[in-house]
Amino acid sequence: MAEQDDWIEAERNATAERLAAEALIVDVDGFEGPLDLLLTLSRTQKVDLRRISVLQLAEQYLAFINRAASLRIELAADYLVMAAWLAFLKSRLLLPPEPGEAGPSAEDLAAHLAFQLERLQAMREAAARLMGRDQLARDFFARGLPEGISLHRKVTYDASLLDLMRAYARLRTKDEFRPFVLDRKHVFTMEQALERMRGLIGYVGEWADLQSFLPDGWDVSPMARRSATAAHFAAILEMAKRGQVAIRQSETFAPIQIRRGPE
Amino acid sequence: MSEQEQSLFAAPPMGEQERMVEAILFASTEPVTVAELRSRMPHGCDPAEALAYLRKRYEGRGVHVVKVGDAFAFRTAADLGFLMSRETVETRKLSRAAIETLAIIAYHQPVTRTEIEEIRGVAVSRGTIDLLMELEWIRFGRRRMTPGRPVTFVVTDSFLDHFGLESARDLPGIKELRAAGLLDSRPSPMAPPSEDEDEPQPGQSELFED
Amino acid sequence: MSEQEQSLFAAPPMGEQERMVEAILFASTEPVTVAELRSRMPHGCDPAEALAYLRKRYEGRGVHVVKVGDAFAFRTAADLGFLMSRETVETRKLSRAAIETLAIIAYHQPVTRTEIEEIRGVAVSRGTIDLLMELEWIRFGRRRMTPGRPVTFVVTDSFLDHFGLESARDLPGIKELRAAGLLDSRPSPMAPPSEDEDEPQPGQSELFED
Repeated sequence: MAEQDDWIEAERNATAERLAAEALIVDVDGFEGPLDLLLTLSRTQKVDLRRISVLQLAEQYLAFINRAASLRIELAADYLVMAAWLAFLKSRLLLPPEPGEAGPSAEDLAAHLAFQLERLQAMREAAARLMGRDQLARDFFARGLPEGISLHRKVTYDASLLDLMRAYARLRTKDEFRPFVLDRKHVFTMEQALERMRGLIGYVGEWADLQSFLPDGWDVSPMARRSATAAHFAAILEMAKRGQVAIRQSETFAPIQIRRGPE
Repeated sequence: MSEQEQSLFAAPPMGEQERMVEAILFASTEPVTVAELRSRMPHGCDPAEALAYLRKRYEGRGVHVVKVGDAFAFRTAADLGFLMSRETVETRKLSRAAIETLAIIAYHQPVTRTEIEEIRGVAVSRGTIDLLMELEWIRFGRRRMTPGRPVTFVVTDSFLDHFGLESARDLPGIKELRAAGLLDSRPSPMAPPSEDEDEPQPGQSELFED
Repeated sequence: MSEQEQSLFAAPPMGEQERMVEAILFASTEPVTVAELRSRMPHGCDPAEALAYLRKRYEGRGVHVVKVGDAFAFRTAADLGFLMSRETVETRKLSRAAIETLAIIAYHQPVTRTEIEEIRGVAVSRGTIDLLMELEWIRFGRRRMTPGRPVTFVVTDSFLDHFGLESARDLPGIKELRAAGLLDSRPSPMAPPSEDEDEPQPGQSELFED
């Protein structure tokens, strides 16, 4: 009978632990980064942070990450980086150091992690104490009716450092926010192309690629090349209509070729 | 009724009531009536009596409790009015043109007027430079050793003082501004670009050269 | 020299000087520095001494003279805050990240962004610094003299005023934290998972040098 009670008790404990772990997992968005998560996990050890077992903490953290993975919860990259580092630290803590190994000892690394946790905890408490202080305009108050009546009126100008920096930032990034205007620098018009091709076509006795007729400097940027190509294509269509050129293309997307027209 | 219970309901001692009236009058943005004092103080208080004590206490001091209509307020003693003259400085925000010009001088000093205009893309008005000079935030620097020997502008120590900087080098750079969230990647809707976009006038710069 | 002529040039009696300081501080919502008091009072006055008398006079009253950095102001006694519900300004609730960042800047100042991130173990979001700047609780400090010359953050006098602190040295528990080594910037024995480019500085131990 007693055995059965024990069994029920054990079952109950296991369930409670599992629920606690799942509650933690569900709350993963509530953690402010891996260090915060480690600090929360460290509380389960119920010891002073100075005597925390970093090895045990590393195992708790890795178990947490595994559990999150099995529940298909996406964790931010820094949680995984920390997991990799803790796995490394764990192996260093468990294995005897290699003779002649350079760099910090596993104990140093563990001590530093413990220090980071203690410092974060201390800052949390300091923040809470700070916010718990009496605050201006909440617990104590400034003069509600400042006096400023006088015959001497002098105008002065003021600006804050923030204004200054924002102004500079605005200036320095002005170019990034240029209002949209048509970029005429990179547009080759059909009229220009027609003009050009009329001058050139007299010299084209044999089939030649349209590409080779594009003006110099218009193949450097894709935008300029597209514009020039389109303009020249439109121009030769116009000229073909008038019988000034003949156009051929062996298959779709093959180069377009032209030569002087039959007229 | 036990003594303790009684004290729970008794009004605070008069000295305490006087402190309360003192604090309320001080912090209030408007004169306060006796009725209002009563409604804000614990039950059973006598604000009229507390006020009388308070007025007595401030007699001859640098501030007085004065009656304004039905209400009461602290006022500085009339004979000390001459001390208050500096209180009335009217502060205005610098115009956008001025703050931008100042920012350019701070970040690029020593800088010539032409350079400022190149960065801002608009002419710098004479008034802007004059104003910044008058505020003693900028001064003339050494002349640039280039043709025309243009004057340069630099920021002053009172500029550093006003903006709480140790030196102009402590101004954060663009990267740091971005990191601090001071630089949105979108144009601020509060700062329409058209506000003072006077026409770019490259030729105008020599107007102010001396 | 006649008696009257002498009195024209002598400083006013201390009682009178105390009244003047009282009036000036009362009239202003912002803390006033001793230097400003001196510049506004008649020649030969000793505002520091007058202030000492004034502070004593207001001990235990409903309003106090408080020290904020180098300046002084009248503030209502904190124990009377319950009377002031009408005056309370509803302030924006700060996020946990903002509160922690503020505390880290206050206790570790001057501190770089990288150091804040190392302590919290997460990146400082852009809005956080921006918000604290807007509240005028933090400002840029001197650049750190290390590679990259990163900017530092320090708390302002408005921060001290808001939390009723005379100086950053009076932050609650700061002595204990320093004694426990928790304000040291302890170099990590190896670049830990958080990427910090600038090496922790030995020079940072001169916290709160004034």
